[in-house]
Amino acid sequence: MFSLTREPIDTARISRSLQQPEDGALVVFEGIVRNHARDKAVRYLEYEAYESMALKKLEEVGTTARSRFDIRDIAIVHRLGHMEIGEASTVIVVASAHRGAAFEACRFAIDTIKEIVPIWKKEFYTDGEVWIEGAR
Amino acid sequence: MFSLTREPIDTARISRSLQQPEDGALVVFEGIVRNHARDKAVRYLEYEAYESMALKKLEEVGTTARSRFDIRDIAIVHRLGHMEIGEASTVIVVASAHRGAAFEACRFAIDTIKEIVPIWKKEFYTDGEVWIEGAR
Amino acid sequence: MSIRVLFFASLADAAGTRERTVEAAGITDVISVFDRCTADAPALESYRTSVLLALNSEFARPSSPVRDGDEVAFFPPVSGG
Amino acid sequence: MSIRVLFFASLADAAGTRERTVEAAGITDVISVFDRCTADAPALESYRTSVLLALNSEFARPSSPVRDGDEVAFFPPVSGG
Repeated sequence: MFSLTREPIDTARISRSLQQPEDGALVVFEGIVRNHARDKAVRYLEYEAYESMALKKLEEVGTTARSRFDIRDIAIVHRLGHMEIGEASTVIVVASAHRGAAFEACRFAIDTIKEIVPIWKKEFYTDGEVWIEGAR
Repeated sequence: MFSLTREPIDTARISRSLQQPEDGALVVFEGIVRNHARDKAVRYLEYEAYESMALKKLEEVGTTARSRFDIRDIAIVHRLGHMEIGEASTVIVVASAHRGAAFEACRFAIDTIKEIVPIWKKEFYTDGEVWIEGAR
Repeated sequence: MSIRVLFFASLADAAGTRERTVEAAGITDVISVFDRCTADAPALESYRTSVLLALNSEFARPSSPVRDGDEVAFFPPVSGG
Repeated sequence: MSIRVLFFASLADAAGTRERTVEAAGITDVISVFDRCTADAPALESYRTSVLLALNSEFARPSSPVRDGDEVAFFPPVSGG
């Protein structure tokens, strides 16, 4: 399950809908809006996406994770729009019989999202706002 | 937060109570009762612990994780008693500013729990039951 | 020849728009679309070395050929997750 | 000299009990507690090479000294998580 949403992400619901009786491990990553970045206090964030391509790339990340690691399934949800401190921008859930592959696939997924999925973050401070660019 | 419980574990509640505004990443591990093991169909499990020592060792795992990895905090809950297929026996939540340390600390915690925390699993099959011993 | 062009994040600020159409002779590849947009919005020029290029929702190269009806997108290195 | 002894998992099955008290002269270290229990429950003998030893809720060695009032536990390699 790969999706973009403008609503708060319900991690528990994603986990429960992914999980099957043969799974022995779930590894979950939540990327969270934090209250500081680059030594500045962050008030809130906005995420923008090239939506058609972002969805395609999320699916590509998931498909690659499934083929490269011994996992059963993976779900990735990325939120867009306005987000407050403490809210999750990204949730990845990996279900697997064993834990090692689940940790590796989850780490691979978030690392790859941050490289290839066309989504951008704008940080809003008390004294201005800045588009954040990833490392190329 | 380190605890043993005989009730179902509410992962979302643990995550929300651990999380602080400075956290940018949560990594969660759920160890789950699966429907097969050692090529046999599992009906259900029971976990037994040397409770006073297990609690002490869970705290030791958490303290070591906090000192060894650049994380802010970690919570570990292990369930005891009867568990059905699909229920979580162990939940670990790691909160951190950055994701790398969170993944590493979470992996360290579950690996170390499986080595040093005095808890044992008994698997119940259609034709019998077996105490599972870990690798020494 | 009509190419739909999308700009995202700081590139949209520089272009002064999030979307435009390029209709012109001489447009053969992705970089020629960027050249044409830069002629209209010079602020884009400073992004020439860092811009990421997409053609029909897939990463593209400067020399990737474009055809009538294609969708081209220009954006900075991604920062989602 | 009174030592509280706990057995867990398969060791409890072998001992035929989850808890007992050892009160005897000649008990000086953890392995002598195990020896005494094995005399009463010979099924424990087969666990001698794999048993884990704890003294007052901390891992111990066969030669760890025991004192009156101590709690000793015997159990197999752990399988929680």
